[in-house]
Amino acid sequence: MLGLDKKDFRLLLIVIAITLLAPFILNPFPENSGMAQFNAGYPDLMQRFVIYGIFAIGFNILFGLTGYLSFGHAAFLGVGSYAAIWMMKLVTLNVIPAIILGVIIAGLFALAVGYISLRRSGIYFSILTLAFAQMSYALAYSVLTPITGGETGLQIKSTDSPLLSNLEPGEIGRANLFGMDMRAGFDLSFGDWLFTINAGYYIAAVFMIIAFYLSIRIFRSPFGTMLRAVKSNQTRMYYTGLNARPYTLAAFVISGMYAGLAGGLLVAMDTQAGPERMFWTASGEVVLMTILGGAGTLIGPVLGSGAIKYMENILSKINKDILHEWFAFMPDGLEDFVITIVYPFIGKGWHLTLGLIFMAVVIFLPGGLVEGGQRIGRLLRGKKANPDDEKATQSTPAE
Amino acid sequence: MEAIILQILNGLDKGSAYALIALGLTLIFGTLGVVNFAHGALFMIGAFCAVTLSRILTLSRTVVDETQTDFLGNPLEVQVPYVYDWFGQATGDAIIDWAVPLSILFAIPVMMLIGVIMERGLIKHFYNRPHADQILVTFGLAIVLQEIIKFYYGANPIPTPAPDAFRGSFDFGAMLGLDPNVVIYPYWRIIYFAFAAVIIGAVFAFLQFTTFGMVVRAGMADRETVQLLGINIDRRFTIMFGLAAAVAGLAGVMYTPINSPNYHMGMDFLVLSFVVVVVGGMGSLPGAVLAGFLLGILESFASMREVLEVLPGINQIIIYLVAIIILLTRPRGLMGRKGVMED
Amino acid sequence: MGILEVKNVNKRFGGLQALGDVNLSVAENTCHAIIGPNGAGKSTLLNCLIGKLIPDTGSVMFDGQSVLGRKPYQINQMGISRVFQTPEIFGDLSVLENMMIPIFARRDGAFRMHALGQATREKDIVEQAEDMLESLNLADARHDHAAAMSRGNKRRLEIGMCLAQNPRLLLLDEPTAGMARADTNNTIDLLKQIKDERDITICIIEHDMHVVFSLAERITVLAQGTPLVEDTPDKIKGHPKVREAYLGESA
Amino acid sequence: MSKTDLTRRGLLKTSAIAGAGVALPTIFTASSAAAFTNEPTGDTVTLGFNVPQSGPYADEGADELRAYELAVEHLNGGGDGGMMNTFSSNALQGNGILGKKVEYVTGDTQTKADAARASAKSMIEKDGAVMVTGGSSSGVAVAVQALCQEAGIIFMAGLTHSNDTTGKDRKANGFRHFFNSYMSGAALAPVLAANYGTDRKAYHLTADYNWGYTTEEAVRASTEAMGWETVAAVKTPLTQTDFSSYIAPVLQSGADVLVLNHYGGNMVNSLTNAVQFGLREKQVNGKNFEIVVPLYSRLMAKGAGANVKGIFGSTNWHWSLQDEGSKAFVKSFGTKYGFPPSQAAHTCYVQAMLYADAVERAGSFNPCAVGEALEGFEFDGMGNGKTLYRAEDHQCFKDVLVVRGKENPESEFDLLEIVEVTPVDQVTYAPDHPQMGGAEATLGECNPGA
Repeated sequence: MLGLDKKDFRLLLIVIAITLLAPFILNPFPENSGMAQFNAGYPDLMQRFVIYGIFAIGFNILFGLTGYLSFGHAAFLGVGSYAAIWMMKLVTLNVIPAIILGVIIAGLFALAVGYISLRRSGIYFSILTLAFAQMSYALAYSVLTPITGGETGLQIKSTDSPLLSNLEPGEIGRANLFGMDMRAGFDLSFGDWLFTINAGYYIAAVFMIIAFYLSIRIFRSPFGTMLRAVKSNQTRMYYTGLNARPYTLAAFVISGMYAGLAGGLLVAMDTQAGPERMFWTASGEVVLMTILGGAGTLIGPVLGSGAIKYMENILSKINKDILHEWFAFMPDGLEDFVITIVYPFIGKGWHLTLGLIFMAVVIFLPGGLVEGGQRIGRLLRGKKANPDDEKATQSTPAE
Repeated sequence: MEAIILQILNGLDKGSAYALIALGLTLIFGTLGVVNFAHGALFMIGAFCAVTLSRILTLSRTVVDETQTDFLGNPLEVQVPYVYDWFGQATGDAIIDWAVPLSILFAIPVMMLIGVIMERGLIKHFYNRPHADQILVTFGLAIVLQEIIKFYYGANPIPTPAPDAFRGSFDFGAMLGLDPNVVIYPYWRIIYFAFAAVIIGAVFAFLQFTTFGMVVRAGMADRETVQLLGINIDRRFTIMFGLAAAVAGLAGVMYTPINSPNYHMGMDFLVLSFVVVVVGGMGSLPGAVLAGFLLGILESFASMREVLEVLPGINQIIIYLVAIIILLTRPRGLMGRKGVMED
Repeated sequence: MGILEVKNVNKRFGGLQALGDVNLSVAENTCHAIIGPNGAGKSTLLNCLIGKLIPDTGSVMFDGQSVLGRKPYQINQMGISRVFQTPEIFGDLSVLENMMIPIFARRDGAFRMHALGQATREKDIVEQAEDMLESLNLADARHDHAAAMSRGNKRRLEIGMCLAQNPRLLLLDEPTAGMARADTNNTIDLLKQIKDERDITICIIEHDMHVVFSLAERITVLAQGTPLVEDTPDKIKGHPKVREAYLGESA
Repeated sequence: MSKTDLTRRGLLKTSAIAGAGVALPTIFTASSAAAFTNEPTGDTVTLGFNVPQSGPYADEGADELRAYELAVEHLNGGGDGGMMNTFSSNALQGNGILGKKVEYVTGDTQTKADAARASAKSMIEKDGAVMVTGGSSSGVAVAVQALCQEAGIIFMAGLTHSNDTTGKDRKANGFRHFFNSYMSGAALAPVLAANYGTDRKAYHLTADYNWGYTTEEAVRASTEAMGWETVAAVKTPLTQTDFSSYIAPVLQSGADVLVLNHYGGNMVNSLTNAVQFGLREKQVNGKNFEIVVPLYSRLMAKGAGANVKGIFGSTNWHWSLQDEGSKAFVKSFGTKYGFPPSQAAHTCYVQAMLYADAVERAGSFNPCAVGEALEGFEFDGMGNGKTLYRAEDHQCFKDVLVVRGKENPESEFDLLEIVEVTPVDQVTYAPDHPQMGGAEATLGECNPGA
């Protein structure tokens, strides 16, 4: 179906189902329960899940297939955001042209950066990409303030009147899709459970499904095979009459365009663009997402980005009061003790938890969460899977 | 002229911090083949060794002074350091005043120990893993270390001044016959530069002239062959890791009077020091030192008013711009070897 | 006029004259071996033929066109394939994929953006690759990781990948180095079979005299960067100069 | 402290028929039945405290959070009531807000605009917060303020000093209690002139981002009006840690005052470096060389240790103030936490109180009604004397403190001494002042969300 073999098609269907049902799946706990804290089914976080999923899927096309570790991918996301918000400020509040412009500009920027950086490989390549991204960040924060808004970034203001929209004077424009507000939606309530269905999320989700589908196609295409060949053995590549440079450059530009798509979508969902998006830690974050999930696997980057964004947004919001509430059933002394133990890892300590989980995954699950899932799957099947089986579940060797 | 002399001094000073960190990174990379993203954290922990020692030296008993009140109007609780009790106030003050130099003695064993524990406990298991895994696990470790420090010491910088004897600055200009009071340079920064030079010299001498160093250098060039010779290179590499940690730690200790240490100072230096190492050429010790000083000096020149008037914002990007230019003209940095970290 | 003409090639590395006035002519559809003691410049010569090194002076013509100044992949596209001393294959890919890549390269050239096709549905290419694997007796292993194969099989695969490009000249750099006897014999048989079945020129660098004399129709002896003698195997065997410079030592 | 978890969603549930699927259209999260976003319908109201918990301003964020917790305690009738007892408005009863118990959610801004918006959005969308407050940088304040404007809830800014927050980026739903760059300049200049004379040559080092620009502009304008000359202004990267190469050329330029338009870590480092270079012992043009730090934060100044001694700057509030409001606040904060509050804590506490009071007076949580109650509101007893929330730009106008690093501190908190309380008239400016975005700057319409 759709040019996919059966197994990939099944994976795509699963991803579509999960994405479309996310508002329900992510809100498993009833509203009034103590566990409601762990619900993630609100529009902003769901949008971030799919948008950063797109970012990581794109990064994986470069890193997972060719092995080139870019440490400056956040620059493309940032450039895509700036392009998109300018489109919305000047031309139209419809998100589609903004997103398209974001993709194009990010692609062009990636072409320029990639053309230069890909002259080198290994860590030299990583440092070149890092250098470009850091320069973009530093300039956007300071001397380019007239274009980028500097530290405060760009928002849509009441003084902006895009060419193709008819706003009342003083009205602040809102991102829309042919008139549908990104924030439109409705709440569904079933007993104690409450689910928010949000237009913006579904628009972003459709983009992610398309992005995921395209990534499967690229993985399975002759082009994808060539990219894996680049990673495996460039010498043989050249002595087989193949020029690795255009292949890696194409992968670099494609993944830059994915980043631009993510950047454009971020702006479409939340009309704001700022320079922190391009800081090296943001580039590091997408590396972490991809590897945490499982580099070179199809679904890994999506899982990884979900895990990190979940920690950032849910774990950081747990404060001492909430802990007291959870452990209120314990005797006082024990309660205080437990809270003292748990406290450093939540709320303001969420970075510590992130670091520990990260180390644990790299040490024990070199293949990332995908490998973890496979191991659990094997345990459940109660046998050590034979090698053929393993190959069938693993799309490419996870490294 | 004065401005140029000043910026060269600044460059050497900045460069010594870069060079020290880059040197440690290269030692670890060159001997163990591990890309250590936790190296910035080691630098930071070194700085916090100084903080910790000065906290230890100022451990105090509390005396209630009824004649004074605190901000709530309660009787003031005065802290009397134990060192006053033991050595008298004058000597006690002097000891506290010299906390940073004393921390050198404190930091060396602590950092060596941390280095050895890190190597045996974690890094060892990553020798045969891909570089990406090494980067990730050490990056995770860096986050964990920095969060632990933040948990105990807070996020704000903590002042750790140099001893009073080294306050103030030296008038280079007057020495060179220029106008006095223009080309001046703080004593502590001069000490930092001299200290860096001594450490760098000691590391090179150690590698050049001792048997231990020769074996390690041979191991850097060809690990398998040295192992075939029946030399226990692993143990030596562990010691090298401890040594590199100590170098980073000492760089951190001595840096504290220049900038008050905070928990994220390691991350602030990490990216820059990687750029330094790569510009110098992966695995090349002289390259790391050379690149450290080169980038330090260029950064200083780029921050001059006269330069900024012509090229606004150049101070923001100079290091990265230079890195790009060098890597495009010299594929393996200034002194890198072929085939190292290129795949 | 041979298909490969090397004229007055010189190459220095610092103070070392690696190649001095090398002249070599390889006739079409023959098997030509280059032998010589260690350090004779065999590998340097080979690297000059495939664009990895550029000679200081002299010319290298393939089928009337100069190869100098061209990138390795361009030289390969001219019809020269190379087998390496240690097999260079795509270890992370399956054996079948390894075999498909040169066929893609033959069809699509140095670069093609076929990002939305499906590799396994390129019927022609899969069939050709399967046939090739069949003929190499590697069909059973087609879904294995190439890196997991034995050294002998890796060598077979590499030779197969080169042949899949239908090259006019096949360069082999010590193809049996480090191989067990059985594997060596298999490789000799494979190469013989190739020679018999195809219109192909083979140029082989080899240490192992057993291999050389089983395959070569002409032999060039290289010593200290210069060709010493060039002749048929029988003549070379008895040649006093060669005995002295080479065989004498190894005997 | 106990806290039940009744969020907006819980309330929605109780009003819906249990077990049946009920679909309610929403824009953002305001249901059509509600008049405005997150209208509290139960017996509690949720406020969102969005402060930096990770990153370099985490300690400042922690102090803000302490202040908020204290404010919630006081609003709900706990503790000693703090500044509620000295506040000139008597609308607050200590029974929550409009009789609803105050609850709160916290989030981490990371001092990044993106993260701050994500965190604020989760408060609005997930937790049903009706007001978001906090923050420790102007970038975050401007970004979150814009978000709250879109979402239709009130934003009570925390620590943000850039002119832009209530200048060119002002918003109808946003309010700032903290002072700003213009006020710092206006308050500092006369004190500097009195202490250092009017014939001075100043050298500015300016953090290369929006806040730095507005602060340099304000300080330059006001000092130049006093007769000072600006010799040079050099921009320094935000990520700079070692300022030696910026400080070394200062002496050579002929300047005799160095103005450090830096905040936070930048300020600690640049000040430490400047003192290291011995600038303060030098004589230039026959005068003592001086250093000025326009915006002081005691919390951060601690990092510079003894280097702050004798250095002038301005601050929004200091715990050593002796008015009744400040004393009450310091007492209740100090009793609860064991150390005096920072200016960030003060501003956050006051913002929470002012919001609650405005709701009481308006009789509604509707942001437009609350905004109206805050606009032009005059009050006293909150620590800075008589204060006006100006209707035109939602900026508080009150006295500004000029402080100096103390020579002989008595405790680790005793770093700054108040040199002068600059009266509010001296720091007041026209709403369309050019530094504030000029005539173009507008609040826009208040947005209730629904």
